[in-house]
Amino acid sequence: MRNVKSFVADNIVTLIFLTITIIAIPFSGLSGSYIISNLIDRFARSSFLVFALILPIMAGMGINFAMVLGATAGQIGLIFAVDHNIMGTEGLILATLVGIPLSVGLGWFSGQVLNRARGREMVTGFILGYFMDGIYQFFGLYIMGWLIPIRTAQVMQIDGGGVRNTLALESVRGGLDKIVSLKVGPFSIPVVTFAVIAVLCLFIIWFRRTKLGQDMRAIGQEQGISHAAGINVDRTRILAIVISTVLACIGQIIYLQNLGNMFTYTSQRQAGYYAAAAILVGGATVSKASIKNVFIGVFLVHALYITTPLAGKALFKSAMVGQYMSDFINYGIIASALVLHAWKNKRAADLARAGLRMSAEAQAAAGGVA
Amino acid sequence: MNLRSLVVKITLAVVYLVLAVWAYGAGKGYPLYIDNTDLSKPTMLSVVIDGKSPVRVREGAYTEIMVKGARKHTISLVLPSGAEYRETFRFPAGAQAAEIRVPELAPGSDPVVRPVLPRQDR
Amino acid sequence: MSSIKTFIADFGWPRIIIALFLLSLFVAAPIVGVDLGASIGDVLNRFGQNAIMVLALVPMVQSGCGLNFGLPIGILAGLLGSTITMQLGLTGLTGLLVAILITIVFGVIFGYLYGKLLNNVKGEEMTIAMYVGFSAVMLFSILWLVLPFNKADLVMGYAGEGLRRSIALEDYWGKLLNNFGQFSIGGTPIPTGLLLFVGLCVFFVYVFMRTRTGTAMTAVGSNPDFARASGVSVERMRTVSTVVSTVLGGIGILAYQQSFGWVQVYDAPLFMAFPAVSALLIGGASVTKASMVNVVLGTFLFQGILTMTPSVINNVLKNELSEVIRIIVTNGMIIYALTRKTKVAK
Amino acid sequence: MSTGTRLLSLRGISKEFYGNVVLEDISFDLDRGQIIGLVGENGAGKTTLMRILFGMPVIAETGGFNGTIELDGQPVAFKTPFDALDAGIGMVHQEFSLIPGFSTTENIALNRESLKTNFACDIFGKRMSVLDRVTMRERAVKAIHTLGVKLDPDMLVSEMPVGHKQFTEIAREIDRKNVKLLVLDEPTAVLTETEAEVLLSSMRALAAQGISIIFISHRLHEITKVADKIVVLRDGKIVKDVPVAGVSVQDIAAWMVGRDVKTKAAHLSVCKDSVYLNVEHLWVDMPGETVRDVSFQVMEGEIFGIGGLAGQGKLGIANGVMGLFPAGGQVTVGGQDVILNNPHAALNSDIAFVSEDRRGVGLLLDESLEWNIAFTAMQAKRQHLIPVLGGLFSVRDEKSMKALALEYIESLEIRCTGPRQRAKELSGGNQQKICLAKAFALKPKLLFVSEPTRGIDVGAKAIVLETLRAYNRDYGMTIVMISSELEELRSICHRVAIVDEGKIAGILPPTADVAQFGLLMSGLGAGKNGDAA
Repeated sequence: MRNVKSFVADNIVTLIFLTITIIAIPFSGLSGSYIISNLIDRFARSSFLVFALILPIMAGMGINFAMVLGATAGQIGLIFAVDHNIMGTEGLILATLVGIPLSVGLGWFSGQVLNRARGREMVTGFILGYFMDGIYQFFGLYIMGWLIPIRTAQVMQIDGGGVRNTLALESVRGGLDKIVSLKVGPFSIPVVTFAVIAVLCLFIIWFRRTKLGQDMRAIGQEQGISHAAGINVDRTRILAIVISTVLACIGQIIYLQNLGNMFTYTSQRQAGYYAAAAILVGGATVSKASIKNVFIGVFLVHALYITTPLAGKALFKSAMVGQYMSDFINYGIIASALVLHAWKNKRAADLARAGLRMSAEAQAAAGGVA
Repeated sequence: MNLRSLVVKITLAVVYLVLAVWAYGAGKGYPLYIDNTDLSKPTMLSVVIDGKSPVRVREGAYTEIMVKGARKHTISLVLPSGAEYRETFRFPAGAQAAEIRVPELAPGSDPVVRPVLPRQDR
Repeated sequence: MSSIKTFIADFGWPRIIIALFLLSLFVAAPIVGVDLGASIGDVLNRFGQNAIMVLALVPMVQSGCGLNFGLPIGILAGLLGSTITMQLGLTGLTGLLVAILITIVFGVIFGYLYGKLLNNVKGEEMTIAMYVGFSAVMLFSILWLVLPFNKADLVMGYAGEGLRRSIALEDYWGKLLNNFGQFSIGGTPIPTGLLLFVGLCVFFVYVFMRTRTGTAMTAVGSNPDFARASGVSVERMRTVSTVVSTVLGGIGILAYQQSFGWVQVYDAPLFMAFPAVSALLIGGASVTKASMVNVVLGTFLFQGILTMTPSVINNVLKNELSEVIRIIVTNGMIIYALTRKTKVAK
Repeated sequence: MSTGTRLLSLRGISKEFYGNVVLEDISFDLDRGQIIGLVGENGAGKTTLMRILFGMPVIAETGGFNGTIELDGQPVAFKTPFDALDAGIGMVHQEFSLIPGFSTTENIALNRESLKTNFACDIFGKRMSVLDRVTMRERAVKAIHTLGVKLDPDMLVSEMPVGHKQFTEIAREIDRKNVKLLVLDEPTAVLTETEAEVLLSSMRALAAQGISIIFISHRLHEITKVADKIVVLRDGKIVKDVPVAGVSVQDIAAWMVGRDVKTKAAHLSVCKDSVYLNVEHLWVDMPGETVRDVSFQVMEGEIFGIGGLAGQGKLGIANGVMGLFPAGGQVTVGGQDVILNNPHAALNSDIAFVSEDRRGVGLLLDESLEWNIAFTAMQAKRQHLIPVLGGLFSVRDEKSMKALALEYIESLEIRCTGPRQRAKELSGGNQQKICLAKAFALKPKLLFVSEPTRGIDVGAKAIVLETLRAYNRDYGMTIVMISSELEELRSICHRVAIVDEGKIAGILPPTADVAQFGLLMSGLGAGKNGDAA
């Protein structure tokens, strides 16, 4: 009984959203195979992005909302590849090669900023993402086409000012998914994409066992003690953010090659919202995250995305309700997960205190008798 | 930094650059114009390049299809009758684009690929 | 000399640059052929539109809850106030007053719940406030569709239900405050009523911060342990500040709507907290301290740049660089404030 | 087990902080395998001495020190603690510095992990090496074995009992290569009797292997049991440096507390017979200062002193009565029950409190002096307010706040530019006076003052004490003064209680023999909870 209780308490966020999904499935009127094939597709598309959040959480920096900087770098890489007419898998490789140095630079920058905002990394990272939007728009709309010539008409805005708002990625679409595509019954499985995700998992597992990984775990728990033990806390935190940013860059490229088109100035922001929601729903907290959390989270969050808008639409008999429902779910997941987590922390602290108090009281009582 | 790590780092940098150059070269897309304007033998047809999804070319029209890399490609024409011709051709190195005329794609002969040169007035 | 240095250190370079930038815009305006009088009128109007929402942030900053990124919750109270009043068919001054009354009622309820929530998440208030604000806006987007509004000019024409995206206020109390006692000085229209209303609200908060409660609130923000040792309930003060902030946010959006002429529902309030936060910070506030001067100065500078940049820059460059400048200034300012080392006491 | 070869010599170490001499001409030697017991009251200079030995940056920042340190016959000057660690000096602090989510092994090897290099190291540097957990575990087992204790190398620190944490800390220091000297700062403070016994025997075992130990403890019987020689510090000077053989606990206690002071009974007011404050079975959950079971009575008009060593719970008493930390028990003031866990109620029972945590609790550092002095009176007593609209609400009366501030600035001789100055700009002594003014402004009948002279200069100290005495004499204010400085308590109080391990160890008149105080502090007092006075 106690075990059940503590299991529920530990996984409250996941359980709540699992319940919502289970309730929403019949209302959505979707078939099981439709949901599953959609889930496979979306899992391949977006789990890489979510992995980007693990390391900063491990290093005690909370959810790295500044990962949109990495996503931006990936998009710049894709713009470059598309503009230079590099097609297929090679186009994706080139986009990645262009994106990585950019994301290292941006990650280093955001690491610096977050180090100066200790204790409020999450909100600062969030705003940093918006700040970057401004820089990115300046780059995309004014630098591109002026200092950096745009070569391809499909990339340019109709009026000639910079990169257009919606970019067709037809030439690189499926550049990863379609290398080897396995048909299993009604489902098609992008083998190479899954292989890449598997390699990433292995990387994370390996990384946790390295010295740097160990240092990140240490500073994630106790910055002061780690510093006293001689670990360079600031640098380790920056490295966590840099790796996170690079992973976000690659993740965004994988995500967009699957979608096949890109909203040049807003797609990166979606990446941040979505990844945070996924990892939180998967049971991660702002101080603890594992690969398991990512997998559960990605499945659950997409199940929510697929079913709840339709369920909302069916329940309220309005298409617009469904539309707003998905946005509400997205923000609501993050808000409620953060609240539940903070509340749980507070309760744990209160309980610890109460324990101490009870023992003190018992002693006092004993002392009183003696 | 010891010598070994220096060598590894330089190798890595070289691999990075080589990979970039290779991806750029091998992945570069070129427009290939399918010229179906010869009205002596007007047919609508489907063109399949490198096994990709077929593109329709109307009679008397030019169609642009992107091909990846200046290398060997296969092209096959599918006529409405269901007849299919399959040929290989080499994209001319150094050209910005190329043109293939449908009538010259007769069975049994190498397709004639004409490089399209940049216009002079540019 | 040293006093200038400390002034600059206190005020911060970004603010000085922004002030100088605005000044140069005013100087450049006539040169590039922008009507200065109309521009100043525009700046004054937008100042009045936005000042109360900026003002709404002050109580929570002072009580140590940080920047209220959850301002949309107050705005939703204001939206309920105006839409319900319009549904009741009340117009003119009566309408506005009833709207304010309803806003206050909902503001108190929302603010109380929101404040209770924030008390349970100390340390992460800002991130959570932001997301709670976002989700509240989306929840209300569903409610706007579902709630039984049925007045013809409120609901969508084809379906007969669900609020319109933008509802005209013209027949209700649009421009009511703006037009009250409006006059012109050399081609510059002065929205007297609006400015008076803003002044009234600023005065209210000024007085409120000087009451026993307001004083306690400031002390809670300055040093919660000190306040507690003086017999002040920290949690209660934080809740009160959140309620006041939420109510003011609602009244702020009412002022905004009447001047703008439209009530915008659905996702319109989503990002309204950011410009307000940025304006307050530009005015010289920090994450832990804010004053009436910060509100007035900040709103003026921020709205000044927003108004003047497009008219001046676009006259020169012919494109929409101003939007990019707005994003960079707004968020850059917030980051500057968040990363600024709070001066460690000696 | 001294082997007779010299390991460490301190020669003429002196240190002053801003003209305040804290160490004067400290010299002593330490042989290999020798255990020195270093004792002294709080503030005697033990901590500063260890900081100097360890090269803590704070020493260099405050002007360095005089004298020389020789290790193995070579003069050394460590710039950072890491230099000291490299030279083979290990230190275990009072507070644990362990990562809670790490296992014993991981903590022992923290930032000194055994590594296996791999290909990634060539690209990204050494931190990409994978941890060699097998070797790490072996190292941990070896260190634990050397220590001679039972520790599970795979247990998480967060799940350990306190004693094991302490052993883990020591094992971490032993695991260092070439460790020659260990500094143990109050290692037994958090341990149970049996755990402490184990620790003492492992110290002997380490000494037998040639590791020297500087052992700082207030449990004097432990010192006599384990040390080879004893060094007693008092007021920054060495008062005794003798072999431990034949020295009794009583001797050490007397040396520690020091000279007999002339009691200043002449200054004291006459207190009434009636009990004003009655505390029964009070417990307070204040982190680091837990009060377990405290009962005492204070007469009306009395100045009652509470002393004892840091961490024993003396600070918890005042904080608990004032409702700042969770507390229970029975407290009555002037016959009225005080509601616990409610600061507002405590203030309304005519009690005021001057906190030991001046910056954290005592002051609004960023606000003006007016605010600091008048705020509590405004909130608790509704003073300094002007009713508006017939009392519908009230706004603060800046004029009366200013007048109040000026009154105290004058009467307490607070040095400032005016009542509008910010509290953080004042010196420590003047800040303390502001705290007193804040308390006096409440016109309390009972005043708790906690560590009123900590960290302020001599002149300010005298004024603060004189002010307390004057308020007691002139207004009959009952005062409970809590201080780490016994001298101070004895010079001003009618009676002095000593707190040990969360309980009152005994209550003595200020004229009692210093050795008696020393014994109470060392947990060896005769009558526990007894009213010796």
